[in-house]
Amino acid sequence: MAERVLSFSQALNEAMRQEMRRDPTVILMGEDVAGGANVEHLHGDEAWGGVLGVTKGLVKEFGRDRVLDTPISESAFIGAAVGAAVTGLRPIVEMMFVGFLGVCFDQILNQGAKLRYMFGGKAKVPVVIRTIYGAGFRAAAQHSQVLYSLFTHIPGLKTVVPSTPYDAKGLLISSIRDDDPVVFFEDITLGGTKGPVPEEPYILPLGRADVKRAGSDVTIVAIGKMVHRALHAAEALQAQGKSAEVIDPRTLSPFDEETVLASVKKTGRLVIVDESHPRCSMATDIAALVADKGFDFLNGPIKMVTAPHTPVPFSPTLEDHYLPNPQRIIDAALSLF
Amino acid sequence: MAERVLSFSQALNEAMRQEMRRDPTVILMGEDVAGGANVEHLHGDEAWGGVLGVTKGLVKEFGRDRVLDTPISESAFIGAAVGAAVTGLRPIVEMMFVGFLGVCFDQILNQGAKLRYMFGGKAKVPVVIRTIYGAGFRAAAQHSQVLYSLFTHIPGLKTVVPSTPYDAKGLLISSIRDDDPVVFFEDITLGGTKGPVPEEPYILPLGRADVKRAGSDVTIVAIGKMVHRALHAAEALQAQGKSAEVIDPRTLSPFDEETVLASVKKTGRLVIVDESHPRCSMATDIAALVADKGFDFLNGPIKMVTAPHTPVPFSPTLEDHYLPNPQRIIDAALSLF
Amino acid sequence: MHIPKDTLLWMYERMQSIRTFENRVKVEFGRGKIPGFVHLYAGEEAVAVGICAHLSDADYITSTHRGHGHCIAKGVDVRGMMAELFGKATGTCKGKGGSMHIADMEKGMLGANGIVGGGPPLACGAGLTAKLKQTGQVTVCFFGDGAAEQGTLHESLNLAAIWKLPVIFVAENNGYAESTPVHYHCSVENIADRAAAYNMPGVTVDGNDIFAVYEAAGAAVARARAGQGPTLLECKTYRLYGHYEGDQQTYKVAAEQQKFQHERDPILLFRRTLLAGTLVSEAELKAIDERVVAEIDAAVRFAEDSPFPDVQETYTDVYVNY
Amino acid sequence: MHIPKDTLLWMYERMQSIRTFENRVKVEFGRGKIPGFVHLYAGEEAVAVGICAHLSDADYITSTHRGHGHCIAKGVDVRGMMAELFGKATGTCKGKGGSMHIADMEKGMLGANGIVGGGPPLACGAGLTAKLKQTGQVTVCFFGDGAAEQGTLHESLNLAAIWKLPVIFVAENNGYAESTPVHYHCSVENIADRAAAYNMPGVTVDGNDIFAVYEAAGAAVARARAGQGPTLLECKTYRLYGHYEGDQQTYKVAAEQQKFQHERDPILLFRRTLLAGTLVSEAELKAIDERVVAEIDAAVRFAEDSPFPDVQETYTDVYVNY
Ligand SMILES: Cc1ncc(C[n+]2csc(CCOP(=O)(O)OP(=O)(O)O)c2C)c(N)n1
Ligand SMILES: Cc1ncc(C[n+]2csc(CCOP(=O)(O)OP(=O)(O)O)c2C)c(N)n1
Ligand SMILES: [Mg+2]
Ligand SMILES: [Mg+2]
Repeated sequence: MAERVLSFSQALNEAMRQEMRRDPTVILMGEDVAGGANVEHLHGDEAWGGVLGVTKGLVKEFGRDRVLDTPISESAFIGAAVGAAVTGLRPIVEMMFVGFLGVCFDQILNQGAKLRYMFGGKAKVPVVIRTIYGAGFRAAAQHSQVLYSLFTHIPGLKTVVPSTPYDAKGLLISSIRDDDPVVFFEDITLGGTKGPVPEEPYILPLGRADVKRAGSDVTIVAIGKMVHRALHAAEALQAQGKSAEVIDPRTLSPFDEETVLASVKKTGRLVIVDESHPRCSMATDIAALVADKGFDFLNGPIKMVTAPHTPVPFSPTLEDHYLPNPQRIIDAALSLF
Repeated sequence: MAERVLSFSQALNEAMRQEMRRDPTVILMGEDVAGGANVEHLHGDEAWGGVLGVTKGLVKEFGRDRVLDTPISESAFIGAAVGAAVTGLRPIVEMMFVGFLGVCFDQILNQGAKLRYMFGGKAKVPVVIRTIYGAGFRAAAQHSQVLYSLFTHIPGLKTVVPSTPYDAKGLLISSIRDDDPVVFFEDITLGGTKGPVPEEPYILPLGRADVKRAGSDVTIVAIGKMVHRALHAAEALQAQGKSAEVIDPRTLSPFDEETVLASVKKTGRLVIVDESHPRCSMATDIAALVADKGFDFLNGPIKMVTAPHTPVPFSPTLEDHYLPNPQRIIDAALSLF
Repeated sequence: MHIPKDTLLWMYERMQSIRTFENRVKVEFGRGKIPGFVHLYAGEEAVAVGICAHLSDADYITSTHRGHGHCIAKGVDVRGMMAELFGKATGTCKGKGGSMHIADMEKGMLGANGIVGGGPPLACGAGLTAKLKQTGQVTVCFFGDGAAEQGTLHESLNLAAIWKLPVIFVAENNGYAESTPVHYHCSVENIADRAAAYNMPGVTVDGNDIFAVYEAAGAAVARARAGQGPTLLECKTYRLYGHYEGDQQTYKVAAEQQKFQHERDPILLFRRTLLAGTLVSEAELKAIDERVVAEIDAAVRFAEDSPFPDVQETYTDVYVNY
Repeated sequence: MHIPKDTLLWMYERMQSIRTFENRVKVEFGRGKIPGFVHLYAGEEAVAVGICAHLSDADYITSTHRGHGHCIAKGVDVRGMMAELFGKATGTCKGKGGSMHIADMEKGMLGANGIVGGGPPLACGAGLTAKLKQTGQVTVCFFGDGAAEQGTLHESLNLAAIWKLPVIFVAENNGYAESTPVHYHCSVENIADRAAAYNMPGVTVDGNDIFAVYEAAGAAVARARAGQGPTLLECKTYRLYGHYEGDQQTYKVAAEQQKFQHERDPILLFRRTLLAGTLVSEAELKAIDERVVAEIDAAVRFAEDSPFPDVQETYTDVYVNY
């Protein structure tokens, strides 16, 4: 039988649907996650199903008590999700674009992330914050940010960045079942990407990287849509006789140190591909890990391929230049031989 | 003649006072920066002069038009500082504790930091955000954060972390004269530290590290109050026959790569001491820099001494354990020999 | 209320300019010439124009994601704007900002803003500069009904009130925040009813009636210039098209949309009123219409013919050495 | 208004418990036994107690940096609280939270909060849980006058209003935010006047009069339990001591402070009223006073005698493997 194929967005949708069926305390909130609240002729049905359509159909099945449209009050509703989590619900809440985190950051940084610790373990905070990230959509500086490095810096949060529909579903289910706050990053350009996704619910543990391509000469660690660019680069490198291993960490916090270190031990070479700005980023995080715990495995410097230290420019020519591309990955890898 | 000695707080106060005298467009805003606004019996004089007294006396000299107490509306007044900067003032604005950044982050992340770029260079944003950071005051998880790594991640911002009164004055004057937004970090425990400070105004360029102690066997890069702990550790290492060079970057963005690389070239060993949480931090940033551009200089792994990946605990025993201490620095350095 | 003829014609021209610009953006977006998100201002022209009629270049405005209308009303050159939307080097922001970040300091336009509620604090800052420098400049802060629920607005209203800043807060209540109707997301009937919570005047007007907008704005601007502090002015209006290009608008009732187009369209209403009097002739208006079309045509040609920015522009206008 | 005797005595005891606790914290802080910042609730007892008198353990409260009074009124054990302030392992939060983060889920106390305006969104969340699970629980959100200018409050009021959440927002207007008087930082006379901006009842009462607080709170709680949505209740009160321990209070007038202590102290007033009637005897109150002192003494001994947490506790109660 042929494998069932879903898009990235559909996989996310299915994960939410199945979890909401399984557990009545799972709810969904956010701006226009259904859309058209109180519009009579919609009879409670959705208008949008999310700005990119990821939550389509959920209000029809679960009703407006469990699929809540919100005002544009991110502090209030993300904080409300935290408060609801502490008192017995398991909210999934949309921040829409990660660039909006600035208007509600306190509720994540100082409330969601810290309550359990500050309260001496007396509270659990099972909330998932879903958010769109990344450049490539010509959405300009405020709507194209990556920013998972900021959340990964913060203790108490877990951060997840899937790169395939299969991973997206399994990781989202794990995130919903996790008792800690999880920030879940969905690349804006990957929504339509298709791939095999099993129908039944399944989980992928947080903190387990995936080797997306095995290789022996150079390790390429890549995140989110950069995984696909790294795989392209790996093909090209193969043609030049260099065998690249591509590792997708899938979750940034917790981070699967072992898989990365084991790979570098094998290859002796490391390239990190991260769409972040370069400073205090996941790229530097992984580089520092290996420069400490994997130093003896290294044959040469650690190379980082990142976006520049600039906001995301709007113009297509500039944005295309801004984003790390396969050629830069290839060049970085070849510089190590 | 004996050198004049000021405390860290007095040095900051003098920097602001001298700049406000020099340039009438420099203003100061924040909660209780004067204090007692509209209280009759104070006759316009201050009640507090800032929560830690750093702005004492400024309202007396410059009046309440230029020293503005604000409501507890950080988004509004930090955004107002940005708006004022764009239209012709040079505001210094207090965020009080850096942990409050969450309630006003958008105005920094998406407005202050990005306007110049998004507007194609048509705006300049000469605003300084002063903020208290760091653990050691028994102020618990929300009031003891470091977080300069978050700001350093963001293009468009400059970040400054002085460790001595001398540096504090020169760097604050530079920050006020800079046309980009600067986030200026003041360690909560250093306010009373004394040191020589020249009376006349002077500037220390942003992006120039300072070698706080010369040495030849191991490079220790340390930030803020960690500089002092690194200097302690360096003394102890000297007693064991190891000569440590202690570098204080002073500004994190821009970052003086040359000074750090030149030192590691000389010593072959690197320890980074950073009060941040370990992930996506300044520690990893500096480690990654050297693992890339200074790899060939290194004799062994890069060691990072940081706070753990936990919120700051309240109890003194826990907080003392939480903070990196000289012994951990010594151990890290010795592990490299 | 007496409005001089040249002001009337200026207003008419600006409204047509906005409408024509937006209709053309719709077409060019459909043709794939304009990348990213575009939020069209068509239908709301009377608000931006009726208010900016009281402002000079020295005055400031802050804007929103739906900012083209504000730009044009404030005098930003449509060629630079169109080039900006096309992502060209000749754009208002060199192609680096796009639709959501058009700004023009020389015209006092402090930027469209992709963050809902991003503008009000900035407006307070511009107001503070004017107040401390005693320049007499005013600042207008445009925001949508959806932005009325953002905390920054509340903080800014209070700050402007206690500091008596020369800022006019203009709620452009077009009935929807994306697909969410205002009567769901907002707990009160009129956004301007919230003015009382900040001890400032609150006024709600028909935002499709440029005379009503013009009059209310005149009072608010005069108050601000006189140092009497801020006003909250709500203009009830409607957006002709979707939230952004691509929106199916299933949340709108066809009748509502049609009623607007046939009875409440601000340009239609204004034109009708103008022609009902004797001051302005149909020929005059027609001449304006034609001029506007020619201008927008030229703007599109300019945008098409302009080069994309050089990739090195990625690294300019920001501190970067990494 | 009839209040049963046991409720009256319960309220008196809680108020004394708070006052005695805070006075003792002042002493222990002065002795260097309590590290960090402490913000004392003394003077405001009638607010927390008059409101929590209507709540059960199942109901929720969110609190502020000035949270000791809320905790005690909600039934949190004073021994654990004192040990928490001392940073001991036996503290309510194992010594990891301190004064600004005391929480007790079993008592429905969702945490003191070091962030001004941090609580209102959390309160909406607790209210949402109760609403969706139809439990009949209510949530009380305490906040200061200074917090009235924080955007989160505005957003939360609107959200609670449109969702009809069972939340009571209680403004504890003690006249100052740190050293800044409310008549400077707040653009309106009464914070509760802002309720109209959210289409909810707004009530301002004398927060030093426990009867007034009790009555107003009763109505608000009944409304919330009946599913009729939120209320904004403002209690005008005063803090007996500085903003935090160490504050010189130069912004206060001596006469104001003295008037409060001699004429408006809520415990004084309550005691006077109780004794003016026949229901309660002086001996009964004295017995309570003595019991409370003994309890607080015991709490301090407990705190002193308790061990500091083991350093390994640094790494618990959070995901960490780095
Ligand atoms: C902080 C923030 N939250 C959400 C969004 C996404 N968003 C963009 S426009 C919009 C609706 C705005 O509604 P309104 O203020 O009424 O303006 P209108 O679009 O009707 O002109 C939303 C939710 C955003 N850009 N910023
Ligand atoms: C977001 C934020 N801004 C500023 C502070 C510093 N701060 C702590 S308490 C306080 C004053 C609070 O005043 P109010 O709300 O009236 O409460 P009160 O202290 O009078 O009880 C301030 C400014 C903070 N903790 N959080
Ligand atoms: Mg709208
Ligand atoms: Mg107060």
